[in-house]
Amino acid sequence: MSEMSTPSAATPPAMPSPLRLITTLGLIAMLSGFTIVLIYQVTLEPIARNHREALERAVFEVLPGAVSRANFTVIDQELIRLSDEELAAADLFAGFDEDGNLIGVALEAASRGYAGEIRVLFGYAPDREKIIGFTVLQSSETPGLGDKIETDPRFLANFEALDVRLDETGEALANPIQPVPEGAKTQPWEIDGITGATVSAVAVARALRESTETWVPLIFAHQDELAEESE
Amino acid sequence: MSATSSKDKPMTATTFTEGLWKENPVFVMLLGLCPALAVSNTAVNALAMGVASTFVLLGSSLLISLLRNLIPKQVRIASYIIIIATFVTAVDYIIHALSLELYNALGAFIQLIVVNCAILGRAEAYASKHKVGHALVNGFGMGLGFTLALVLVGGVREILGFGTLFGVSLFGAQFQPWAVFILPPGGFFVLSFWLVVFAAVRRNRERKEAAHGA
Amino acid sequence: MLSDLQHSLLNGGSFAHGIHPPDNKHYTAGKPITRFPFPPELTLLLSQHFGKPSKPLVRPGQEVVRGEPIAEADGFMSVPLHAPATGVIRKIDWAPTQKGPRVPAIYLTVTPGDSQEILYGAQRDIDQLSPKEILQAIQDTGLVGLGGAAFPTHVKMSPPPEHTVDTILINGCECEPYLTTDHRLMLEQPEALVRGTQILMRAMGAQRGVIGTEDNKRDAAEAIKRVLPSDGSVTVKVVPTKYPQGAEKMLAKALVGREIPSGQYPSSVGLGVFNVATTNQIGTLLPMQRGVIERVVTVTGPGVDKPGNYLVALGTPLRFILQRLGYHGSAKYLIMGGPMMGDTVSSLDVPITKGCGGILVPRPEDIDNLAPRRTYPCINCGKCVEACPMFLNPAVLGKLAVKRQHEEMLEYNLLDCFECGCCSYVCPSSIPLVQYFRVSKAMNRELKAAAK
Amino acid sequence: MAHDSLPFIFLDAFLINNLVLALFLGLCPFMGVSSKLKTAIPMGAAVMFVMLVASTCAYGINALLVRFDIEYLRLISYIAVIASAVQLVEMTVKKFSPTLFRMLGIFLPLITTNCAILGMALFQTFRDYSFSQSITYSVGSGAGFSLALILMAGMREKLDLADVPGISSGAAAAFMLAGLLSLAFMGFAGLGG
Amino acid sequence: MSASSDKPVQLHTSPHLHQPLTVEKIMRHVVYAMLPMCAWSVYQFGLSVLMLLIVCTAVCIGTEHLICRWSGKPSTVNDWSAAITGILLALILPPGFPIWMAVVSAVFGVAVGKMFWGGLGFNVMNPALVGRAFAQAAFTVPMTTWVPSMAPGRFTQFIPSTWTPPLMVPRPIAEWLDQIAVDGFTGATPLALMKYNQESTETLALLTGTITGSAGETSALLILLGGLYLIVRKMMDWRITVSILGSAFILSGIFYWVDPTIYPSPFFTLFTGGLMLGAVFMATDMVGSPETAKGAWVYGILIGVLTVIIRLFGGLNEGVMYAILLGNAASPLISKMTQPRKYGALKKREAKA
Repeated sequence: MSEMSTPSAATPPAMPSPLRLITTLGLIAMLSGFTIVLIYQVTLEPIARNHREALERAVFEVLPGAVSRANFTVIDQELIRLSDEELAAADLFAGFDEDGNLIGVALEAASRGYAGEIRVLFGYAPDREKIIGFTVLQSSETPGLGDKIETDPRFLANFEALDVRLDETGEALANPIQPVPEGAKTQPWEIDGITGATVSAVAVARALRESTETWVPLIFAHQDELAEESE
Repeated sequence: MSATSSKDKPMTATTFTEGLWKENPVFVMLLGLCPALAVSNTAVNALAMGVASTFVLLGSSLLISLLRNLIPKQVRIASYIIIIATFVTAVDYIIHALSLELYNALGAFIQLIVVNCAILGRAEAYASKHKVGHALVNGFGMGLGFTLALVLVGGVREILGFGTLFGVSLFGAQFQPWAVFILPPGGFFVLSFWLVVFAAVRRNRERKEAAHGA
Repeated sequence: MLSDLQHSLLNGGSFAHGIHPPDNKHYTAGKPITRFPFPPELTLLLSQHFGKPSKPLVRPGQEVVRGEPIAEADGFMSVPLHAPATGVIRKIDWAPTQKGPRVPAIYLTVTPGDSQEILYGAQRDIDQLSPKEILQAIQDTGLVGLGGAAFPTHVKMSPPPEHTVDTILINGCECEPYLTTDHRLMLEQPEALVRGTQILMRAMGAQRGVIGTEDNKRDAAEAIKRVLPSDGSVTVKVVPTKYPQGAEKMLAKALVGREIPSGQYPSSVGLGVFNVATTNQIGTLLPMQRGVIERVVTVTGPGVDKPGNYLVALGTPLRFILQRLGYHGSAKYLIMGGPMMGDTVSSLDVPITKGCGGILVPRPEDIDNLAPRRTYPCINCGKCVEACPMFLNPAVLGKLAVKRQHEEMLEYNLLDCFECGCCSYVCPSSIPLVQYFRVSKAMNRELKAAAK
Repeated sequence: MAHDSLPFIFLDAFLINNLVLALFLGLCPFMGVSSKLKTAIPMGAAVMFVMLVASTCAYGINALLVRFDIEYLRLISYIAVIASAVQLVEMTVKKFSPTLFRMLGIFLPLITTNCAILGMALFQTFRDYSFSQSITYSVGSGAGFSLALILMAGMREKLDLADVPGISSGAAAAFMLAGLLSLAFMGFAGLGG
Repeated sequence: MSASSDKPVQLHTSPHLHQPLTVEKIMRHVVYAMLPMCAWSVYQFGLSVLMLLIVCTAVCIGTEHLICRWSGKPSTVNDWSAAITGILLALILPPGFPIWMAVVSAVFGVAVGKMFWGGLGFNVMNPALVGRAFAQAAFTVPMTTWVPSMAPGRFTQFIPSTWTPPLMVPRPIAEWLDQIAVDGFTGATPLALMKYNQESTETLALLTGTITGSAGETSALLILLGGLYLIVRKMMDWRITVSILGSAFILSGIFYWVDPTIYPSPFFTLFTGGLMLGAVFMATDMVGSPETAKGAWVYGILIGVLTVIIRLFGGLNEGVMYAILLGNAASPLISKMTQPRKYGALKKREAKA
């Protein structure tokens, strides 16, 4: 390796003019720049489509029954609808069924797990005040153990109907989401843990709790606006 | 690298096969180790990385061999790196466009192909000194050898770590995965295991040859 | 003085590390020194000391009387040799030695029936001699370090001019297991010892003399104390028994708390160190102008019928001694010197030399315990590190030696090893560490020679 | 500890997701230089230093690329900038401290093609680290690389004196050792989380 | 005359004396020191642990023997070190650990942890711990599945997971737990209870070993006795044990003093998990520890501190194993840095004067 990176060592006696060196390098750099721009342009569309489709799949997964969606962002407690392409800037996604009825809202949540950040997407149904779907977007949890948060049916069953009712003021959750040891779930707002992967399960619960505490009051207040956007 | 000394020797089988076995970039020359371990937790990922690297290797070999008489010695390394980086960027975007899942699995390691010593090494040691045809064939052999090595490592890691090979379940649903092989230590262990196997095979062969000679 | 006090408070008056092998001195500790008969023929090695061999003064057929010089010193780094018995020179020829290689020797046939009186020498008043004259007188006696090193005593008494010696240490530790010659000498002839000490002090200009001994020889310490000079210039110090306390550097640490820097003489820290037997001989021979012709040898071990401390004429062959004492041990395994640093002899014809203080005869059944055992790989237990009195790391040195990285061993201070054997003794893996180090030292010497 | 706090970023790069032992970056120089402590220590120092330089450069370059919306040139510009930065460092060191150059000199070219440097720069970009976070990350990564390098060198020196069977010696032994070290480093998982 | 004589002389070089302690003897006595713990753990957990002990020991010895034979060297199993590895490994696995997994761990521990490097004396890390770390990373769930001690019927039946078919996931033990009707069993070790529920366990229970945990880590008292025996017989470096326990005690004591509501008491730290077993029987493995006395202190303190840090701030509730492995990894460096000052090398102050 060293002999490759020290070209001066192999310098022959006759030194080409610096102009030629610069021209060669410049030409190669231009060629390469051109190629890269070309590839970039060609792949731009498919890549965007891939991302859109992946997110769409996730949104539809956490909002069972949804077939279309709308992107929203929140600025100063106000919901603003974004165009279909502005995925990256979106904070939440409303999902609608075939008849255009609002099924729920998909939201991202994140927390630090055992071996890095866990990012999840969950579906919240304002009419039932429940979390109705859940999927892991990104995690680097231990395979065979921490990654049970993605695969363990018993764990995933937690999110089929997880209670996130608001209290009387409408500004906070009546019962914040609570993790409990595996098999100890007694309340609808508790998350049944995974033996041996406590840290990962607790991280998921923490992510959901923090996210719901921030977003659920807001979404609940604006559910009518969301429902109107179906067309 | 006996081939480098005889520039215009006609192409032989070894031009192609040396990269597979005798000068296998991973198992013999210990080059390109980072991707060989980092993305070899499943056979599919390993294969994808191998193919991507082979593509870059072929592309850069082609270009470098074509331009070998035009590039002055003083700037050759810089030129090679630019050429390789171009191909790598291209591969990065192409994979991104093809499959998001694969792109996420390989992560930053596609971009790190650019510093894969096996590729720069080939460019410097072979492509810059040989005709296009030779360079391509040799590059392809090396690429194949690299891919083979990756798949060997990835295969073992996938079989033990997931109980599957190329995603196909081998032992049924009740299989207890050996998670360690998907984790970083497992990568080292499996590579070391293959190195021991290769050493054993080589030793046996040498013994046999010695026995023949005697 | 303050540092001495500090030292004895902090270290309990001993050196650090070291080992406690079973001392087995009970065989001979209670046996008074007795004279051993003369053999029919003496083999007098011309090289019984460290340095150039002596030059013979006699020729075959010549008659000599007991005490007469038969070889002279060949330069400063050499000593003369005296006839241990009255008799006739038979020949000058090669002879086997304790260390192995053959060297030239004078063969002296002892005249049977002779009274064997010492006819040589004359009394003189030591107090009249100048230090320089004492030095010459000592060289004339043929004295060398009788503790085993056999380094010419007069050379040892001549430190580099920039060093000032303030204290003479007399080494009465006799830390080697089994050996009791120094013990008996201190016990039986304390006057000679003290006289020798005083001569040494005067010759080297030291104000103080310390006779050091270990606490398993308290009776000897008591005996010396009774004859100490009243001015308090010579003292006795008893230190805890430990091997290798008798090594010069350990003794300096144990008795006065001084560390002799690596590669330096004791005189660099103001010390002169002499062995009890040597000092005793100085005290005995110098006033009489005589030479060294005999020495006390401990013949011991379970393989000999009559163990004891014998005054043996130099040149007496081993075979003669053993046959006289009822030797039914194994000839396969005989040790000249102590068990820790002595050599197994290659031939029963090896004669007693000036440096030989003991003959250890094990029984055949003991040999299994003495012979090299099955070795295991080093398990890094660190027992050798804790035993090495020089604070080296024999574990690493040993591993380097196995890998033949002799030169790297120098970085680990191989040359400071004086082969006391502590590391080999404690090694549970039975790795022959000291043996390795000897080889490595030799290899390094060769490399160095080749480099030149 | 919040996972974007500076202490955590350092800890993460230093121990938990150690560049070499968990991410397999910089393996070529790691294997090449870790056989002796004498070379491992200066190499570790050189890598740490270059990482700091590279991280700073990469942060600046990325800001420019984002500003002009040409992120697709990131890889090519990073590699160019790192290579020239190393060259520059080499020249500067040579001029101002010949002693240091003698110590680090032979390692600097090795670093140019070290994927640990590029990897570190890319990761810091992907994670959207701020400047201070980038610097912390580079210092942590460099320290992690050095730690792994030095531990490995110590063990390999010990193994030099061992009776390693021919079949498992050399590269196989080095990788197995790295595997065991990586296994031991798993103990740091979740630290500070 | 030597060769032709009827009394041939055999030559050896000094020293001619050896102390009676040999490697084989040290290793044998380590095994003796562990026997009471073995007996107690069999009494505690019954047949399954007995089986684990037998299988691990047999597999370790067998692996070493086979590898020796395969590489054409004389077998080294009679130095007892493989037996130690086997017993230790069995003692640090969960009592109901499937036998097939124990076999895998034992083979890995001996093959990769020891024989790969040339056998006894050349290994870098403790083979038993390498085996366990492998198991921990490979079979995480079975490695953290605990069973109650003193279960009824433990001498007549195995824990169901013990005989899991090879390569398969262990059988669930829930049914068995219901059947033996152990009330209030949570399946959590005291350390896990502390970490996730901030629940402490009584020190007396920790001391005598009536708690959940792996077979060998549950009785601090017997471990200490075994250690004491070895220390008295000078077959173990007491410095390592003392410095590990001392540093762990002091560091956790400091945290406890700062905030006793979050951090466990230093006694809890001392008597839970594998700290005691690790400090007495694992970290003291001579091969993996520095040979210098000063080095032993540094090494011990490093392990003690790492253990407490991993336990209190790491993602795991137990850190002894990793701490010791890291200590093993650092030990060549430590011994390099703590080489003894050779006799006669001048101290700076003296050199000036």
